[in-house]
Amino acid sequence: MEITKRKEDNFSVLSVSGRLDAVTSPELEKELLSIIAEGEKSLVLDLAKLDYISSAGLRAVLAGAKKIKQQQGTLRLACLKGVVKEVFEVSGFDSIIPCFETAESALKAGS
Amino acid sequence: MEITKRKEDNFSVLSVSGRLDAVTSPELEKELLSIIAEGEKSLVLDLAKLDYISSAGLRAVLAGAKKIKQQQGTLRLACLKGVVKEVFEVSGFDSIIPCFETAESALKAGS
Amino acid sequence: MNVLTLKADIVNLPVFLRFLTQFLKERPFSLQRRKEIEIAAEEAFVNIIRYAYKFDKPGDLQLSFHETANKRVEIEFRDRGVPFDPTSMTEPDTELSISERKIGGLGVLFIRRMVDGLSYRRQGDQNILTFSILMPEGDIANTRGKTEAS
Amino acid sequence: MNVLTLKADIVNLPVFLRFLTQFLKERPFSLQRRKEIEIAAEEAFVNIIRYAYKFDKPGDLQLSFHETANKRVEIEFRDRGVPFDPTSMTEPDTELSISERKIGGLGVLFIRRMVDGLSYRRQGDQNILTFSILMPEGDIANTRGKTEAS
Ligand SMILES: Nc1ncnc2c1ncn2[C@@H]1O[C@H](COP(=O)(O)OP(=O)(O)O)[C@@H](O)[C@H]1O
Ligand SMILES: Nc1ncnc2c1ncn2[C@@H]1O[C@H](COP(=O)(O)OP(=O)(O)O)[C@@H](O)[C@H]1O
Repeated sequence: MEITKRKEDNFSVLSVSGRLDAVTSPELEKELLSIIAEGEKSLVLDLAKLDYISSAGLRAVLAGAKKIKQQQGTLRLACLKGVVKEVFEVSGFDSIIPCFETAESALKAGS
Repeated sequence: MEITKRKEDNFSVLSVSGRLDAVTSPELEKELLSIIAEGEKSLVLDLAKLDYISSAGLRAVLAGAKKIKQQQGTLRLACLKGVVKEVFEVSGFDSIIPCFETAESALKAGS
Repeated sequence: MNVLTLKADIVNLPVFLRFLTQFLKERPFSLQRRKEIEIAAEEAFVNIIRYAYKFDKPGDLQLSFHETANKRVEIEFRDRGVPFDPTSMTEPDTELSISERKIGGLGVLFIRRMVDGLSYRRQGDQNILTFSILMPEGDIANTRGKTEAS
Repeated sequence: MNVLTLKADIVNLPVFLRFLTQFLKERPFSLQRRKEIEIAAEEAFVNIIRYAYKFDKPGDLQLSFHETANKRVEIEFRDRGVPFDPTSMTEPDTELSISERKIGGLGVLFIRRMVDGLSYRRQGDQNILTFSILMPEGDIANTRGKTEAS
């Protein structure tokens, strides 16, 4: 699992690649919570290069989404595909966290 | 394991790549014996791209060497390196089958 | 039937998943299907570590891999932890809002959704959970038994 | 200690060797050293299939992987075949000519040369053969426990 960060418009875009499983997901959760603690209110998680996600990975994403919501911020997901998309659908997380086809459309969407 | 054949001077040069283990070696033995049965008297085994060899692989090579010897032919080895070289040394096969640094020198050597 | 016996410890998750992936790769599963099965297997494995041996020191986890005559593969999990039957759980409500939604309850849901059959039995002091997975049609006979570079 | 139990059948050689390679890759062994160990392991595995269960129907082969406190790894082979102690064999003459040289006798020689320690014991109806291998100094801690693409 690798996380790369960039700033675009008012958003921090985090691209996550590789695997989010029970071993690697705590790292993403830590990263998300620390960015939010530093005051970030607008986050996009770009999952285009994510190969695999289990409930441990969803747990990390949901923890970030809840935290940012408490601070009146927003977290958006971009580029769900394959088994990653399936996992978000089965869990219903795709309807509680806004999902976009591309990182661009996530940035451009109104709030 | 993959075997590629070419004709050069009076020799058939067989390049063996990949692994010669208990699963793959019978295939090499079959190939050697069939080439020799067809009348080939001058063989070079180029092992430059061989990654791994166990006693099963040596067994195949020795079977070929014995067969060709019976028919007054010669089998030469080229490009032993790493663990392949070590296996030939430990077994003493490097002193009963002529070994050469390169396929060229194996082809050029007198008989 | 191949059996892998591991200490129920998270450091062994990659050991298990790699072995499973290799087992699946030798059969005609698509990459997508392999990942689905891997997700279900991870959830079962992690739950045994987290819950089955919660009150005990971590025991063994025995994983069996088996291809049946009727074109299925079975993956069996055996542990000696507290009795637990995931086939009799009620599913979490996946329609709650972000604040209501609790973190958790998804592992068993994923197991159920990703496998074709799930059965549980208690035998002596063992929990035995079995995934049954349909093999797709297809022939990858030429990749069977192939050995691989070191 | 991780244990892999396989039917003593040649189709399982790649399953075993891949598992072994993965175990070694998680530790600071060089590629050359890994291959040497793999050769010794193949010889032991193949001999059990070929000789230990020669008169029986193929039984199980139990393979254990263990890292000791004193910087060694141990690989243990257990079978229920005919009693056989490879540590007490005489080595083949490696100086014979091509026509005198018999095909065979090299497996046990390779096992001895490639491992740092070899021990055998008979326990009940089991042969227990243990390779002991020194771990090189080195730190690949960051590759430990790493999970891998499907
Ligand atoms: N192997 C097990 N042994 C005992 N209890 C279990 C086991 N697996 C799951 N459980 C129970 O079922 C619940 C739901 O598990 P799961 O769906 O994986 O979600 P989560 O682990 O996030 O709670 C757990 O909270 C636990 O109480
Ligand atoms: N596991 C075993 N059980 C019984 N006999 C064995 C076993 N391993 C080796 N042997 C005996 O030792 C001999 C030497 O084995 P090895 O060095 O591997 O060479 P090869 O298999 O080519 O003969 C074998 O021929 C066999 O008689």
